[in-house]
Amino acid sequence: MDYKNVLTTCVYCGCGCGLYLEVLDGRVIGVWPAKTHEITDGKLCIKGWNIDGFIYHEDRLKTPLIRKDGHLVEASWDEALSLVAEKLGTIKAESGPDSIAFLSSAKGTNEENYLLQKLSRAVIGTNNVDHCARL
Amino acid sequence: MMDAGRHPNITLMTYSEVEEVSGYIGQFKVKVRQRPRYVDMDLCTGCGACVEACVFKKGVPNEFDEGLSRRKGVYIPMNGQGVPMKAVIDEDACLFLHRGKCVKKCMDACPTNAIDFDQKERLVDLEVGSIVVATGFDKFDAARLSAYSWGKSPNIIDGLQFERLSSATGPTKGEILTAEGNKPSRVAIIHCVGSRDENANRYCSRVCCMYALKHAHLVRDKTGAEVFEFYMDIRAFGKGYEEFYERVQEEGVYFVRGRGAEIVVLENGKLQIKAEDTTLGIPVAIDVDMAILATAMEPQTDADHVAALFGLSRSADGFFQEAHPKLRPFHTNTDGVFLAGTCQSPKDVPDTVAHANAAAAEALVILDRGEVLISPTTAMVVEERCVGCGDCVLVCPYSAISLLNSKAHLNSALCKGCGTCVATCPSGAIEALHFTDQQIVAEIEGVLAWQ
Amino acid sequence: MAVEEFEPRIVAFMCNWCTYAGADNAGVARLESPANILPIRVMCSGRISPELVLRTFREGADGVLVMGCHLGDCHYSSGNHRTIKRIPLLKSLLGFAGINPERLQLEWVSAAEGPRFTQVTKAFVERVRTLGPLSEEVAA
Amino acid sequence: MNEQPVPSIIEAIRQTVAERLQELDGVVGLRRSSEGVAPHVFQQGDDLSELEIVPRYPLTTVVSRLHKSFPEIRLGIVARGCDERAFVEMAKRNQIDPDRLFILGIACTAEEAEECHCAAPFPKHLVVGKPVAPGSPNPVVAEYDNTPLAKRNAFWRRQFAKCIKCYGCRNICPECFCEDCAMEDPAWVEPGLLAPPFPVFHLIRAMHMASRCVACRQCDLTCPAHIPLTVLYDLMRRDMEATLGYIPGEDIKAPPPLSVTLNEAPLLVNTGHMD
Repeated sequence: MDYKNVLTTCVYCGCGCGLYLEVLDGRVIGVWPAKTHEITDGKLCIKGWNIDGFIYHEDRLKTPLIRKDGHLVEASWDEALSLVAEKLGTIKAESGPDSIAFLSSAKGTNEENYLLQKLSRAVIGTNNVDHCARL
Repeated sequence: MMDAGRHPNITLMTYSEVEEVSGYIGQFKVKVRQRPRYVDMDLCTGCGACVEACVFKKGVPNEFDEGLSRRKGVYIPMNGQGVPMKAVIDEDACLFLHRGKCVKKCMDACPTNAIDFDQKERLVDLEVGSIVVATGFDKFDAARLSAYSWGKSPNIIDGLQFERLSSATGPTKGEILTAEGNKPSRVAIIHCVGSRDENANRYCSRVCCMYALKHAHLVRDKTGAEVFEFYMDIRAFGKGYEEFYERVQEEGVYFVRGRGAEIVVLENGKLQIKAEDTTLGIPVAIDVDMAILATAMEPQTDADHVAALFGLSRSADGFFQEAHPKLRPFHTNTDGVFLAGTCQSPKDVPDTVAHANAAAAEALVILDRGEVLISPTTAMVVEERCVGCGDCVLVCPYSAISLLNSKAHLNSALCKGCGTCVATCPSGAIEALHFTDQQIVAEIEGVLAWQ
Repeated sequence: MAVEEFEPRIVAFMCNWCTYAGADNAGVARLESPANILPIRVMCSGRISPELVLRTFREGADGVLVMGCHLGDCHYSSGNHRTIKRIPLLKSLLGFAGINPERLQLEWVSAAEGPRFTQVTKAFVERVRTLGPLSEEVAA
Repeated sequence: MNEQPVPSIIEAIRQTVAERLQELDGVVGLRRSSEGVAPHVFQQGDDLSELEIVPRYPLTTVVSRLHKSFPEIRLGIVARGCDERAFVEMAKRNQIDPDRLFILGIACTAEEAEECHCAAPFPKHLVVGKPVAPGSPNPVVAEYDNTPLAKRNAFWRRQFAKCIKCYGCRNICPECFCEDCAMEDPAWVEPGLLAPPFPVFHLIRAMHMASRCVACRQCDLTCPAHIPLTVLYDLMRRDMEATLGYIPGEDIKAPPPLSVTLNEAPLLVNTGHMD
């Protein structure tokens, strides 16, 4: 019996509520609001309360999918990233950097979001970058 | 009764009480507590030698003679006419069992060595397919109505006592005598004692009118005494009953239409019956030597216990509730359990026989058919939604739900579809088939569409 | 436009064995019951969950009658024992939320009580009529 | 803010837990880490100086999950009065096996009792601390009977208009353990409405809580909209006691009164329906 509560941050929106994932023998079994969290004070909205819902969801993607002959086919990360890089490179070359936009997600961390805008601005060269929490 | 006792497929369990009933139609499990009779039923021939030999001469009041005679510690029930016709030893009366001291002459007298003081109480488990409840009635205790001076004179008796007096096997060998041993010259019969009375039972006990008329006839026939019947109405409802009423009228019985209001025990020992004769519109007072009270039939005092045991309901009068007053008069709301006779309502002999035959037939039909039809309006557990809280188990009036591996499990053979569990389940895990929430909500929407 | 008299809409849940038969009895005896009563038959008054009552109010009923067998007469022996306990608590709750608890009423009507059926339904309709529409009360 | 517990009480409960861990498979309590305080199952060898008693979490829910996952496990629980009451009601409904749970009771402070308006701020199996007097009744509840219906209606309308339908009140409740919740059933609560329909949404829950609410106040504490839910539940508890004499969490042998017959749990008020 290995029971623990792991403090984490809700990934559903930019508020970033603190919550505990309740873990029993390596499997997430529930959510507790973090009562000692300075900001969220033991409160959550419906999304935070159900944050564990997607973890083991049968519809969750575990590998990238690439559409081949009209069907989505499981692919490796290398294959997928190479394809994305190649296509982005082609589009940028044909239509210019502002023909590309980047949409970031609250499910990424601050650092990941920073890196995404860096990719957008420094690598591709566009300011077309936005975030789901602003939509 | 004799036939039942002799039938190879019928096991009579005397001196026995049902302790526990579980299961359901087709497979009831019944636990029976069998009290020791202290007589080996296989050996006893019912010769009565032990009764003769019993040294307890004083004896105890004989219940079969309604206390008008006494019996010994060992006896053959019903003054030697019981079924099965075998001796029994009354623990509370037997000098050996009760006081621990007796010469046990009964043992010496018994030609088959049937007496066995080592018999112990035992529990018997039975598996049966159907059950007929025929627990009968209780006699109304006339002491509850003080106006009738019950217990103040030995010549105030009730109908059953009179039956014993006029019986050839009774305490007077069938002679109708007062307590003083004389033939009465005037006898009063009072109807509706404890029946049709707001102070006792509101219902009509149905049988009293006719037995009271029979008693009048017997008194006239055997003693020639003057007989006064105090009655409100004569309910001669059965085949040949009205004709019998007319015959008794012709025999010279006086009919006084008015409830017997009071019995006064006079100083000379005679009884004065006071009443209002409503046909003449005057109060009357008639002195008699003997008063016979036509007492009501009442539910057995332990009817609530029996009802709980077999899952029966009781109607407002306390008798067991039939499933439908007209169409299912001997069925109960527990499938496979039937009612026979006066445990359901007061009945006379032909009605009881008809009721009991019907119940027996229906009980057999189930066994013969081997399968039962149940109503489709039962509840249904949706297991994935059940959290196993067990509220439904508590709520079910039929014990149709049990917890199995922390999930509600419903036996649809037991379920009657009341839906109380559906309303109780917090999880919405039980549906009432044909009365689902969705169906009722659709009805609510439908009826409220009216503006 | 003339002001029409308020006609309350009342949903009456009736148990199959007593009250529904009692309503039939009233009909057979040619006794008039108010048309405001909108009957819904269930097997036992014990079937009526708080959720059904609340949903009925939500659907716009001005009053709800829950009707079953007298105590001791329940076809299911003790289904109505649960009803008799549930209803007062539900009435309390309605009162807490500021809805007049009198809009919910429990009545026992046996299969033989046709006259009683018309009497209690008439009385309830008149009572709810004086309370006015539920929509006005909860919108206040 | 919660008062810091008196050091001697926390020391004493740590000591007790250490002793009971000799024979138990674990003790459910609160543990402080660098991340904050959260429910935890202390096992032999754990650092008991990390055991805390504030803030309050519904620890019986943790027990229930563990009892269901491990059918043999024997646990202890550091329990306040409300935790013990929650345990009693959960045990009645087969969510906790009473033979496999040992109450290590601690008393609340007078300040805590007052903050919760708690009528019984200590468990029956009290191990550490001294019982303090009950907190004063909630003034809103005390005044409620004198509040006209229209005012009550307006009050709750205003309160429930704030509801963001997070279901936090239900999720945190130790007595809400259904697989499927009536408040999510489209037959009772039409989906897609925010705020949820008044009063159906809230009254369904209140009715379900009638014989269960142990006044732990977790729902109040976790509501992001600050809806004073315990006012509703306190009123419900009051009327439950008056109508059926039932105080949730008081007696493990008393059956849930709405689920049994009148013979087993009689009605104490005359509603005119007893004939």
